[in-house]
Amino acid sequence: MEHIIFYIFSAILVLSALMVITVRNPVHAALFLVLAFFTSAALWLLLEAEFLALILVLVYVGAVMVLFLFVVMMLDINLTVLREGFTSYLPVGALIATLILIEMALVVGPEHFGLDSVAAPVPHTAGYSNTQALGNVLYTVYVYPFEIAGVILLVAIIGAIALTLRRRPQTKYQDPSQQVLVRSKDRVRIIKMPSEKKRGGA
Amino acid sequence: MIALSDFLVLSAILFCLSMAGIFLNRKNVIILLMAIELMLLAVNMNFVAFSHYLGDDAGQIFVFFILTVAAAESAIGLAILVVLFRNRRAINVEDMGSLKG
Amino acid sequence: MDFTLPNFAPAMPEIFVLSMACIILIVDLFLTEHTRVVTYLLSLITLIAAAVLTANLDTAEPVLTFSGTFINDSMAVVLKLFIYLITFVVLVYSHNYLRTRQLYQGEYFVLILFAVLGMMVLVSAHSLLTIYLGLELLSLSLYTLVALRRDSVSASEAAMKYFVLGALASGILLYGLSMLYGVTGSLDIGNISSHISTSIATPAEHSIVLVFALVFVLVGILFKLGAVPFHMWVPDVYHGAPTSVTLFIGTAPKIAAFAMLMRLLVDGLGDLHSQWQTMIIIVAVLSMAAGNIIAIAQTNLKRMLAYSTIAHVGFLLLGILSGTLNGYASSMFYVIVYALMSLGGFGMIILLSRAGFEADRLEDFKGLNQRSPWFAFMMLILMFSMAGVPPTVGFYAKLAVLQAVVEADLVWLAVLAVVFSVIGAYYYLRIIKLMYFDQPDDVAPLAAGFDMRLAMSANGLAILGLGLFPSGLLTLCARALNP
Amino acid sequence: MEQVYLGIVLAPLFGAVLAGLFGRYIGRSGSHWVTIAGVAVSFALSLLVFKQIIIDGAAPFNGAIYTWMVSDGIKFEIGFLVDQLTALMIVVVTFVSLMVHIYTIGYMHDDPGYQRFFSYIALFTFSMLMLVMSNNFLQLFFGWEAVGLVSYLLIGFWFQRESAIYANLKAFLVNRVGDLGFLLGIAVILMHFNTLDYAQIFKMAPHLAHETVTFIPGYEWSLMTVICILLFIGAMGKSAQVPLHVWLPDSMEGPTPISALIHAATMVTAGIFMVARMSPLFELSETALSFMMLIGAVTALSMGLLGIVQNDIKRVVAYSTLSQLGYMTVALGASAYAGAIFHLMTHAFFKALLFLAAGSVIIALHHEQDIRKMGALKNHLPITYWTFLIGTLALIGFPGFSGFFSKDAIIEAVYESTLPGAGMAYAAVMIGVFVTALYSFRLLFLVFHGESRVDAHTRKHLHESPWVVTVPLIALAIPSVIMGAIHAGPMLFHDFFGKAIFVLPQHDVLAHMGREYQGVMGFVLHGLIEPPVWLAFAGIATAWWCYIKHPEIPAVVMSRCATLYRILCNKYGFDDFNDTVFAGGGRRFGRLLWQVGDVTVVDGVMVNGTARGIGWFSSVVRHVQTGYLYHYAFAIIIGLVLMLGWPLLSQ
Repeated sequence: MEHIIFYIFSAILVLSALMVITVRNPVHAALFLVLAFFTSAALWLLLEAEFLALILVLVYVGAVMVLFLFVVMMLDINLTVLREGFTSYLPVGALIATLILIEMALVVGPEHFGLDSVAAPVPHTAGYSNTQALGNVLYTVYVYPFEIAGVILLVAIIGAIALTLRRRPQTKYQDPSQQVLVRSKDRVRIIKMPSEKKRGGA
Repeated sequence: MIALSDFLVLSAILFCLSMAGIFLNRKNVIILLMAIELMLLAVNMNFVAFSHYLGDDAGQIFVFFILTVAAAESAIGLAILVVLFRNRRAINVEDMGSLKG
Repeated sequence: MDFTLPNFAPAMPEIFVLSMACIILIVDLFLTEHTRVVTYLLSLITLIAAAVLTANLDTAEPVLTFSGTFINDSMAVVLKLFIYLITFVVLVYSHNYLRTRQLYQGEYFVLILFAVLGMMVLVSAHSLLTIYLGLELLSLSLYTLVALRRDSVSASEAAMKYFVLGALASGILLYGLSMLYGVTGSLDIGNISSHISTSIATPAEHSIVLVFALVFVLVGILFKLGAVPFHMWVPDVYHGAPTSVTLFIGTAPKIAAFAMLMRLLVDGLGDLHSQWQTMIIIVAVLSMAAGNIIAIAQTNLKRMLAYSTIAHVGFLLLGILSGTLNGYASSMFYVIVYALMSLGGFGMIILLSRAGFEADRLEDFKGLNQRSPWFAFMMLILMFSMAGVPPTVGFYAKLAVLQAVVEADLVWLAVLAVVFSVIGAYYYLRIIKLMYFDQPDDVAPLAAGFDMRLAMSANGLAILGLGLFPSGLLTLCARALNP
Repeated sequence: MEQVYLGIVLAPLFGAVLAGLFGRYIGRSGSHWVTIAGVAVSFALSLLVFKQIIIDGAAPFNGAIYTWMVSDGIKFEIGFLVDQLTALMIVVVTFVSLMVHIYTIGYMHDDPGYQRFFSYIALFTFSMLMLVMSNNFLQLFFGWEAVGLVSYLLIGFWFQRESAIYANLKAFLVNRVGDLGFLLGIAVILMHFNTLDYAQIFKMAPHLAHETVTFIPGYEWSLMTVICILLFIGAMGKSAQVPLHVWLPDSMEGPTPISALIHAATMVTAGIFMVARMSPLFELSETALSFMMLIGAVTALSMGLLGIVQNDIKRVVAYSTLSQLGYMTVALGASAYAGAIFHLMTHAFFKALLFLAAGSVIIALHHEQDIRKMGALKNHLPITYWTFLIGTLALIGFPGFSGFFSKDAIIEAVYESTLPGAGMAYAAVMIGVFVTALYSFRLLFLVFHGESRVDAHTRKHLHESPWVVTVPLIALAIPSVIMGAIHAGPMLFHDFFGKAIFVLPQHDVLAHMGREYQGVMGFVLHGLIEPPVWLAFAGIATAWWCYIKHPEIPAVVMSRCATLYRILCNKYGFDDFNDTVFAGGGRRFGRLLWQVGDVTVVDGVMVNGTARGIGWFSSVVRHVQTGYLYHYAFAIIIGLVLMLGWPLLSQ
């Protein structure tokens, strides 16, 4: 059973990853990436990493990928130009990728990490909470990395704002405080004018 | 039972695909950024698998931080992308050749 | 829950810099362009106070805290002090530059402080996790700094390249870290080291996996240092970034990268020395060759210094690969000296520049001797030092590294290194020729302020002074590694 | 005392740095004041040291000030050895240098490179002081090279002149030849003694006296001879001995104060000083001593002869320097080190005087240097004339003047010497006395006496030089007269130098002479009945006969002995030989290579070609940096693949 789940999700994951790097349209690529994240989350459930599986979906799919999509759609990208010359580089790319894959598979394959060398762990009991286990160490043992991660997020906020926030002088802003404070006599000026006389009769 | 090596090979495949993606997508920076996300996913897969088979939570904690950092990283990356786009009205990688030599 | 409060004392400098960075971030909101000098001064004060805090730490014994993710030892203290010093000078150099180029924003200072924090974390890291987080904190700040000049095409191009390649490299590094974790079952550098030394003693099947993990980790480190073939970002980023940012990227982060190398390769994977030695030899030779040779063809000084950085990194690696305490100390000496020299080199570009004129081409140094003999002399010292001409400190740095190489019975490598540095001397001397023997195209007097001139003079004289009295710094480095 | 020694060395350096870097800010007068103050401080401190070491007889100082580095147990230090020899040298150097500094104010008055010049000469003084105060070979070599470098800058000071550039290049190249020998000598010392410290080397030297070394299998050389001859080759370069003398006459292209400084007090004396300092080594090799004596004798005579035919006022004086350096070298060869140093000192005073006086004439004539266009200047330039006369009398060894004592001592010493070649050297130095008197008085008569050949316009404006020029002349004239008489006794025959100079008993000619020494008056009276004095008088008489009484004679002699005259005018063909054989031959050899090999081979062989080759290579390789992001990523990935593949394959 586990095998079947594993292989199905793995296949979807690999295929969607392949699509991410080959499809024409960045929006489609982003959607395939979302699919890849979903299948990964499923695989992580197999590995009893429930908390991370949820985080992956919530943070990655919910926030990061939405950000990607947002940027893709905000920028007006000329799609036809972007795909030129793709096929001509495909052989080299495939060759290199295969080469690395062979090298990596030689090392991480069953020879060193098969069931014979690393036995499957005993599944946790029903009462085990992955979230609690992580939570227990996250704020105690890993409090220092946790703080640094907070700083990293702060830097990301500062960076993103500093890089993209623009004050355009020609853009019109609403300023509620100004609006509230306004007095009627500032807004409407009543002036007296001598009434004009009709010329020459109508 | 699924062997650890199965997960590791899966993650190696993802890793290689992302490398190929970086090399192949010589035009589109956005897909380059997505390939990098894919690479981080491969790493995360590795960590989660090791963590499970070692019976040690540290790997999962590491993944937690990688996810955090990756979110921050993509925020910065996309911000730079927006700046780049505003400057040249394109995100074609081949256009980025003014700095060379 | 059995949980005891960790010992915060060793991390006081980090906590202080973080608090100050946040305070400055908020204070800056209330400042205008005219009062922004407050931000600048607060940043300088932060660095000074952090230096005082760091110097007062007790380093008789390495102290671990935060469950072993943080270490404070004498190497960390020395490197941190130099990081503060260099960042301090960077801020002084760039102050006027920023003001005349619409770059005078609070973010610049805050991001630099966060980058400093990232370096401090990296220097004091004792866990794969803190190494990664420190590295990312540093890198993210740097990416943003490069792109901070938003209207510049070349700056945003440089930032994009830096970002993509940096992310790729950190992905590779992470993969290596994950393998390391998988093999040793721990994120703690001390545990990893002891695990490896026991498994080395009994030949295990994991050794190839270890080497595999080592390669990935090494690529990540070498990228950060800018060694060939992972160097391609260096020239473009140095060239494209605003000079004040190049100044920062080219100096202090090299020290942090050295610390990362020491923590991972020496503290963590020291027992695999025979494995990484050969790889580093190849990379070092390639770096010295490519850096020195390509630098000759450059016409932009920032680019030329970038290639010279690559060559210097090659030299720096020579000390590491010897695998002895002497070698590590000589590399540490080299990296500090290098950071000081390159601080002066980029500082000189800023000194000559003014609003609307970057002074980063080689021609801009023509006839500097006629415009300002004193700063021409300072540049002469800096160039001599980079070329390794006695009695400047650059000579001594090269000598120390070469001694370590010779002690490791790699005489051929030392000879090769000397040959490449002779080739390298050519392009440094070319600048001296331009300064002293050519007529200036531009005879405008230097626009730099007093603080800049003072710092620049101190920088140049320090290079000369350390060359005359090198033993102090060398002893400091040796003692930092072997207390 | 260490502070005093440091002060002596650093004061001129301080002045040089201030004048060189801030010359623009401190102005012309600022520049000469700081450098003169620096040298004056140095001179005052030198006098203090002189008093302590020589008059009060304090113990010599020998110690390291700063250890620069330690490599394989060999210390590289900066240290001072201050003994009687050093004390004497620093006083001479700083005094002459001070006079030259003051004089320069007047001489370079209108030169645009005023500040630069002061910076250089102060730097020159610093280098020379480093050299003489050194207690080890490293520092000696530093001073040696620094002196060479600054002299290069100074000879080419007027770099707009083609001839100045040629001259400084020549000086540089010829000195390089000498330096190569010197450096090899130091290397051999380091190899066999494993230290660079004088004291240790001198202590070990007697034990190694009978060592032999083999460079070519089957031929064994005495270690000491090899070291000494190599070191002496260095001295030949600096002290301009035949055949490495060719740079010195050409160095006249530099401004006159420099000629005075180079010739009198600093550069050329470096070689003589070095040999005297190394006396414990040279004493152990009779071969080297004989070699020195012969080289010196050849230089003394042949260069004196050239002085007779020169028409440039400075060149005549320059050839006399060469000749006098020959005398010093002969003295060194005869183991009369004290005599050589004594002559060095007296020569420093009177030669500086002659140069500065010549410079004064040159200023008066608006930079005219040809003696055929001078004459009868005696009444126009009285101070210059009288001081020049004093210098000339000292030079020819007129009894009672300083040169008399030192030169007579050298001749006596050679006479007493029993080394091979001493006989020939004696003959050469004897004839040299006559020749010296002849050319010296020829110069004096042609410049100051006879009929005026100065053009009418210049003659109208002739007047004596300003006080900054004449004061140094007078200040130098006084020691030129009296120094010999004061120091002859103690320096030559008493234990003036103490342990600073070492002479083996069997070589000690001065001690032999000392037994017959009966005070200064006795020396003078004894000199009057000896041949050298009469030869000098004969020289003066000949000069008078030929250039005052019958001025037509030289032309007749010239036409009669046309061949001889031509040989002398061509300076024995040394320059032509060097130009055709070394420079020309080198060029021809290069062309041969170029013709034999093809252009690429030459590109690989010659330095220039290599640089160009690398430059070309660089311009090609830089295109690897395409600017394209995916190429950069590709490089990283390829690097990763290769680094992964290598351990996997080797497994």
